[in-house]
Amino acid sequence: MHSLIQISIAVLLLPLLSFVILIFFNKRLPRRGDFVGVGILGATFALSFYIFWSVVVQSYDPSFRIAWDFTWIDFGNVPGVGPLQIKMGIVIDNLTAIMLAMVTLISFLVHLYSTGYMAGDPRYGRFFAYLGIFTFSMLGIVLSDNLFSIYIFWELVGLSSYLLIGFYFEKDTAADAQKKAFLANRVGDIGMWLGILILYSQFHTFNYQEIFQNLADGKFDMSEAWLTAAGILLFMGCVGKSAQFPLHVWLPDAMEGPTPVSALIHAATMVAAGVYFVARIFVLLTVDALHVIAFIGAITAFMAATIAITQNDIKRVLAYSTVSQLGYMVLGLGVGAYSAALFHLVTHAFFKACLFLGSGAIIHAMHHEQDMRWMGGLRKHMPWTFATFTLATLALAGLPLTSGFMSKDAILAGAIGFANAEGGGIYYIIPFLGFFSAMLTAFYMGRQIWLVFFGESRTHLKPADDHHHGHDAHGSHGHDDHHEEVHGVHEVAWNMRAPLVILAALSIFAVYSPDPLDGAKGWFMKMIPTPETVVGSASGKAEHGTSSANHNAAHLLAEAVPAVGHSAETDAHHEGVASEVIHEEDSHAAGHGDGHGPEFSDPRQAAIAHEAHDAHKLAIVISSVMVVLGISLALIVYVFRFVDPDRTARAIRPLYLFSFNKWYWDEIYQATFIKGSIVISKVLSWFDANVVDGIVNGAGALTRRVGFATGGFDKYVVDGAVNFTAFFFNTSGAVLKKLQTGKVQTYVVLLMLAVIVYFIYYFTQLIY
Amino acid sequence: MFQLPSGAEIESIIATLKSSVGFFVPEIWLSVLFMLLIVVDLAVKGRKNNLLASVAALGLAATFFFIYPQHSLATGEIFFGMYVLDEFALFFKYFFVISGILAVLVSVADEQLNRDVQSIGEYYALIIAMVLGMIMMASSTDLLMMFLSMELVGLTAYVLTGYLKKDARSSEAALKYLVYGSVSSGLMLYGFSLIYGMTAETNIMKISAELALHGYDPLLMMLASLLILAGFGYKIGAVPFHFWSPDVYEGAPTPITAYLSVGSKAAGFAILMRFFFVAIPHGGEPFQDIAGLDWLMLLIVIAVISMVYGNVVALWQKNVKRLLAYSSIAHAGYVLLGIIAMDELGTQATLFYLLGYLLMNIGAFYVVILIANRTGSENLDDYRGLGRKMPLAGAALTVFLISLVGLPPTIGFIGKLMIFSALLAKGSVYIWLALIGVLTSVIALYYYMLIPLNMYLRDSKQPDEDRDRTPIVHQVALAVLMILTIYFGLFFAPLTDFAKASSAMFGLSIY
Amino acid sequence: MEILTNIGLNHYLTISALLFGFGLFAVMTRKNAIVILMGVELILNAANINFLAFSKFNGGMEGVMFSLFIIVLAAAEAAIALAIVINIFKLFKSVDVSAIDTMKE
Amino acid sequence: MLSLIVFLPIIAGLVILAVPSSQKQIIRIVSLLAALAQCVLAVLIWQGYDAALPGITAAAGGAPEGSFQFIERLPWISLDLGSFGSLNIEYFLGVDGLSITMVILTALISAIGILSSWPIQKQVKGYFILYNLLSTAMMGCFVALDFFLFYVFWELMLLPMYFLIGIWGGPNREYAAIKFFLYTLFGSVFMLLVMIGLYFSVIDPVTGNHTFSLVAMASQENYIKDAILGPDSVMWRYVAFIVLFIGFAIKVPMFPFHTWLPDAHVEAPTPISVILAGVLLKLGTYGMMRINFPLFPEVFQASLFVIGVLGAINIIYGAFCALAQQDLKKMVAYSSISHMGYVLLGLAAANSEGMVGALYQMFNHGTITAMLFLLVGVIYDRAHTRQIDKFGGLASYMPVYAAVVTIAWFASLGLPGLSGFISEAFVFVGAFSAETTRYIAIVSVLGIVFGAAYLLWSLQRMFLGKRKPDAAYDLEVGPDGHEHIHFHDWKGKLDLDTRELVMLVPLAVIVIFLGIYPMPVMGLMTSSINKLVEVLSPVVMTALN
Repeated sequence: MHSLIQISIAVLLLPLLSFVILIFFNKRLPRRGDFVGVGILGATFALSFYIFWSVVVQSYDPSFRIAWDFTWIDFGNVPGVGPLQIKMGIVIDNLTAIMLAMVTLISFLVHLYSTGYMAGDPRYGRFFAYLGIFTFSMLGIVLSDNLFSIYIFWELVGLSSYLLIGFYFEKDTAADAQKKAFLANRVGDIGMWLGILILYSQFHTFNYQEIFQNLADGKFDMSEAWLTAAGILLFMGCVGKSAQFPLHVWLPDAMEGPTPVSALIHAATMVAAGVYFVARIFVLLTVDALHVIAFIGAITAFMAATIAITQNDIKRVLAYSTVSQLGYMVLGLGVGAYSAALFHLVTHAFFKACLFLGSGAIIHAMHHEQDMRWMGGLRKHMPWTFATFTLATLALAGLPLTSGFMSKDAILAGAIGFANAEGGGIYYIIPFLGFFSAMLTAFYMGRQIWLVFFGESRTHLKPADDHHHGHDAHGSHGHDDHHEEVHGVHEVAWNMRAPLVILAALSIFAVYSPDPLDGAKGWFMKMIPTPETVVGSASGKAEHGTSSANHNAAHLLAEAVPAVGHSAETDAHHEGVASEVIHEEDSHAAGHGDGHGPEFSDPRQAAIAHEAHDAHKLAIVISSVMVVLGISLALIVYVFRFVDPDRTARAIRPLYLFSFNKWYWDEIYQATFIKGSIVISKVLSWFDANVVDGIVNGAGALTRRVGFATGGFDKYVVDGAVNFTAFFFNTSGAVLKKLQTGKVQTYVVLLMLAVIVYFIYYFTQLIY
Repeated sequence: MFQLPSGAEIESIIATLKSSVGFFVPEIWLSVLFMLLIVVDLAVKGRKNNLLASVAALGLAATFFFIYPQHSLATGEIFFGMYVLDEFALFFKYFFVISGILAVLVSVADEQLNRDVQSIGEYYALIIAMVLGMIMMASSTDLLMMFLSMELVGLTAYVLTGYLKKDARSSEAALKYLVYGSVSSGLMLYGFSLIYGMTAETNIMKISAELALHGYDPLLMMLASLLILAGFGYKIGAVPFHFWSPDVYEGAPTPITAYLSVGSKAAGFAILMRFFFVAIPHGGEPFQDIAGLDWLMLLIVIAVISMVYGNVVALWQKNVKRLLAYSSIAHAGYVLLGIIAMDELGTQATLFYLLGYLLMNIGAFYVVILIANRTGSENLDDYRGLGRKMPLAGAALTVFLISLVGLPPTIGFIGKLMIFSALLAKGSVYIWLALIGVLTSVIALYYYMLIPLNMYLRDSKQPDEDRDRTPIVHQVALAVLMILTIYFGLFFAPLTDFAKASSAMFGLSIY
Repeated sequence: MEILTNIGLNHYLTISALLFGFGLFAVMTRKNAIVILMGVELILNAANINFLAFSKFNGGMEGVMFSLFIIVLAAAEAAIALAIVINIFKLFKSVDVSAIDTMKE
Repeated sequence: MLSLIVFLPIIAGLVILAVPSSQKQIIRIVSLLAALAQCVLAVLIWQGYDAALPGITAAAGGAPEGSFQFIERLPWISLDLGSFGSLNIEYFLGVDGLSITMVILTALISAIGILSSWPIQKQVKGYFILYNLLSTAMMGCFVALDFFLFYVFWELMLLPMYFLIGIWGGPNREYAAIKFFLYTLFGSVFMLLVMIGLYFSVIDPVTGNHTFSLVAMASQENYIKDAILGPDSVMWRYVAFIVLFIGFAIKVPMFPFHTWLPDAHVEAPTPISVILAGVLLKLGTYGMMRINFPLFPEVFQASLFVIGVLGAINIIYGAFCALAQQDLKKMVAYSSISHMGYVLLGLAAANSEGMVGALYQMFNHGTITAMLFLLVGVIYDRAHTRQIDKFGGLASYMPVYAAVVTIAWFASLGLPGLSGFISEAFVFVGAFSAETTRYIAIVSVLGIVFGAAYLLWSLQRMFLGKRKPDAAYDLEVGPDGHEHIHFHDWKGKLDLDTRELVMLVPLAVIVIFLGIYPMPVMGLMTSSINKLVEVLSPVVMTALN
């Protein structure tokens, strides 16, 4: 087994260990065992940084890949299939390494931060346990080499998110939110599951590489539509997890959880898992599927941005901005800007985590006041928070010299390129929405910064009842001190400050690329090249069908070789093959020096890549303009007050309400799906109690009435005969027993009657 | 016109009689026992019930010693074809003697009987007489003998039914039984006379030979068969000849009810099988040259009606004796299924079923008697909560009822299994009969379970002392019956083999 | 005329059939238990006539014997019946069978 | 070995019979010991079991040896039926991949059931005698390889169940008991006829006699061509299949024959609900896999779609009904219906993934539902009500209980990492891989969401949030400022006490372990399932006539 594999297994299991220790023993440990969590996570981060270092930095190889797996379930020799085993395994490539480092780092920082933020909570120890199991599941998603295990961990992060959102389960809002989150994710998951089923039913394997291999070899013998469906269905998992339209509704409510959780799960890592997953399966997405993904992403980005501009809760603004940014990433994948999307995933993870932790610091300092309308002027009190928060904001808004600028710009460039390559028309909606959302982003972040940090403190403006409500909501949190005036708003302690600083530092361009204007020159996008599709594209099939397919196969084979024969013994020759692959890739890179993306055999991908490269400059310009526009708009409204926001709001009240009420999605779902299923269930259970039972028991009610009429009817008789003739039997019984009159002469008469009747019957039989 | 027989003929007649007597020992012994009991009764002059009972029981038990050697005797006709000795007859000899013993046993258990009856000696004597009559029913091969034996059974039954003179229900039952019974036997006689007219023979073997030889008018034959069936049918208590049974079963002393429900029913089946299998043409050997009389259809109709009617009407009964009466109508239907199969397997199944029915039905009535001793009532509602107060009786009754439903592991289940096997062995022709059989047994489950339902699931209305006053002897006897019911449900090979061995009927040509 | 002068089997059979019918009629319709028993006797005697007639016209003594036994048994049956009816009268103060229906259904 | 594991409870029952009914503790302990011995035996059998042997049909040469294991075969009854040869009924026990998992499950569940019967005070003696009778019958059903023997055990279950529900049940117990009894008997009487019909149609290749041996019946070449259920009489084979299927479906229970289940569960005492849901329901599907399908493979192949649809109906319909329930136990009962639907769906897939999923689902449903009912019993003992709305906020006051409930609930909604997920997953994998049931699988996947819906909703209403105003317990603030609750007239420990933990923790451990590493149980069944699929595959049928 490769040493990195061993390390990665340790990385995977350590957080689980933390969970086990803390869930059982937190009460017995000093400080509720928070140091266990923090320490273990520190170690985990160290290990995964080692992996990152040796994979990404040392062997500087875009196609680096090592895999290992073991037989999890052995079906034996299955008729019609042959020997069938379900394998579980680990794959490490650049993407994995980067994700590992990012997840563990943020998780570690959040653990550290929580020691301050959650101090004094009655379930303090359990909180760290939950963080532990979350980290475990998240790392599982990152490391999995097959769809089945990714689905398992997918649901497990759902569980930990459920537990953490409902951490204050005494609050009904929290309880609702956690249920909502889990169900919304389930809806996405069944789509994902069906997608997995489609692929499995074809290839009897869950392993990515084997699936891709089979696809490339054209072994998929269902119709093209099924493949597209598979892509879209798998993407549904991402829709749920990454809160894409139309399943985005759960994420803002998820802010009911403690703020560190929001930072870790609902901003940086778990919600990004959806994007990560789509990236994993990127190569099997057909063109149609990609179009769907692109549009969904664009819509999400735009919608969330429009909602964010009117929210007052500091965390909700960030939540919607998260949704919007995730929309960007999905958009990026949809338009084929694979590297850019993942780049944005990582950069966004850092600065958004920073923002959430910052907001957490603010909320902490404000004694759990979350409404921005009652904040203001905090920059004097909390300089560190102010600085880091602002830096992260700039990154989010996408100003140059920040990481966010490079990644977002790369995505938008890809979008333009895509639109050009697809031949314009409707496809220009995507880049348009992208740029417009960029402006909105700049606007609402500017608004937030101003409301929170500048101006004067507005705490005293808060209505009492609202104020009280604010406290009541967090009553269970152990802070029962009522403040009419915010006294002693002060900077947070080091253990909450350090994470902010680190994360802010990671939002600077230099970390990723020497050229502040072009991420493509950076190590990241070099290490995460856009892979070659294995399903080809419409045009590709049209022009040179079989030849391209073969070429695909060959090319992918080159990629996939290291994945073949995942066993410990053959690791040595893994490196061998890998090195050959490196040479091939280098020759590609040499092919065009400025090294944007590898050469694509698939014409569509090639075209998009080319167009995107050309659109790069244009994108920079437009986006910068948009950002400046947005920020200046924010300044105009909130700083120089040329326009009174309230009056504007009143002026465009419908629009304002539309945005303020989040496009009424919750109400719509409430009215349709939720109410719907409740009603159906009521109807069905009535049906069950009355109709089914009734029929099976032989029209229970009716029989009972008849029986009552005939006197002393026994209700069991209804169910007694347990078949459709129960009714008949009992009434007939009631009738027949009347024959027994008790008069012996009647008996004789009946006897003779019977004899005669049968005789006549026989007689007629005889003569006819 | 008839000249008297010559001396030589008389010699031969006497010789035949002498030889025949050797084959007639058990019947003779029973007759002796009958008189012995009367004598003893006169001797003890009073109420030594247990003595009389034990005399009767032991005497009956002694009969085995006379029956058993008969296996070694050659099967064949005796008394000029009046009477026959074959395995079939022997089976029923055992059967009726056992049932007689059980009848005596349950009679001893019945407190009401021993309280209200002065001359209990005659009671037991009559039971013996009934045993004798039933044995002769099973063995007689001549119309005259059949008539005489059936009358013997009938008359004793009338008397026993009305034995509780102070009890209006008992006398009413007796009257109804008598009227209905004598009318039926009148019909039967008329049928006999018609057959005699057609064949000038009264021996059933000769009759069948005669019919095979000269053929017959099917219409007249059917009329005769119908009338005769009326006579047999009222003994087996199958619809539509059953009307007497519910009233009689309810009114008669419970031991007699038990005895009638098993004994005279079985005797009816015995005579019915012998008569119809042997005497009436049915299209098979040796009647292939003439059209068989379609009396199977007749039996099928009767069987189906009996199963459905008996079970459906039983759903409504509140009196346990009456409920069991209706259930016995249904069981007559099940037994008829075995006869309808009309082959060796069918006969075997029928005989086995009768054996099982003997065990479980007498057992059930046994418990009914014990409970009546305690509560003085046979109403379903008075059974509430008895399961706890009389644990053994409750358990036993449950077992017997389960067996009557036909659930494993009881003898009743094996009986049903054999019956349905016999039907399905004929291929798919009788599947629908089997279906009706199983479905009606589901209905049966409901009303049978009403009794345990009351005994266990409901609490008695008036709480009385929980002590079970049942004498130990009855406890033991009951336990034995219960255990046998289960034992033969699990290891039934001896009984089934016995039944198979006994399915051989003299002069039978259908299998 | 011929049919009146020399009597054949059918005459006997017709008579017995009529007797049979009368007997049944009596059993079914009369209320008095005693009369019903008479009806039963009629039925038995119908059978008797059959037996005797057949035995006369077919030859053989079985019919005669049969009828003898029937007569004997009829007497025995009548004895028992009367005993029961008397008991009934004691208990019900009536021999009207239609009134004796305490047990039914 | 198998005889021992089957008849141990009966022996215990006889011992109890001798114990005076006042000695309640002794009676309990005797039963418990018997059940534990059963568990030990089950483990021994499990250890001695060779997962490589296929089972289902006889090995080459028609002998069960080499295919089944732990075989015990004695001639029981041998009758001469004259022209129909001799009726051979055998005492024929044995296990293969189908039964061994069920044997383990039965032993486990009966032991836990006895533990949960501890508090029962009413007629303890009678209760435990009946209980032991029941557990013998269940165990016997799973190991019997002779149809006659199977039928005997099958019917033997009814009476004890009737009394256990009827005497120790809730207010409406008579109704529930008789309903259960009649339903199941109605199902099984047809089985009797089919059994006889099969008897006349099958020849034991070894002895050449007619036989009741399920092993001989399972291979089509043993059928007499023109017999009543022989390959030629197509119509009767269909009829037989259908009536058998109905018979087993009633036990499952399958829509629309399921209505006895909610009543029975609601009325039955907790341990009986546990047995009922944990083991009895499995007998239905086990019967299908052991008898119904392999004996009539061509009919099975013809009716895949119908079975699949019925399974889907069970899944969705059960979930919806559960969603509407106010009574917690009734909700769990409907959830059982829904989960047994997965089993039906997996069987309809007729491929190894699906059938393994189905069998594994049977095992998991056994453990998980046992947990659910035990947990319902826990709260019912305390509050004397099961109305979901009568609680709220319990998680704050009964943390351990809440934790176990969370595990059980999430296991029931098929959370990965818990055993329920794997079985459901493979049911879907199989159902989707099979052309016939593909679209059915697509529809049934909705069941996952609704399952989550009703479980999470009930979880929220009972455990999260705060105490409801009309809750079944009182809230009081202790001297230490912490809130406590107490139930009216409940003297025991508020949170789970030791006995309850002893019942629940092993189940929880099993659920979690088998969710992470299923092979210990799945490995037992794969080879048998593969064999079963082979037997059921249409190819074999074409070879038949």
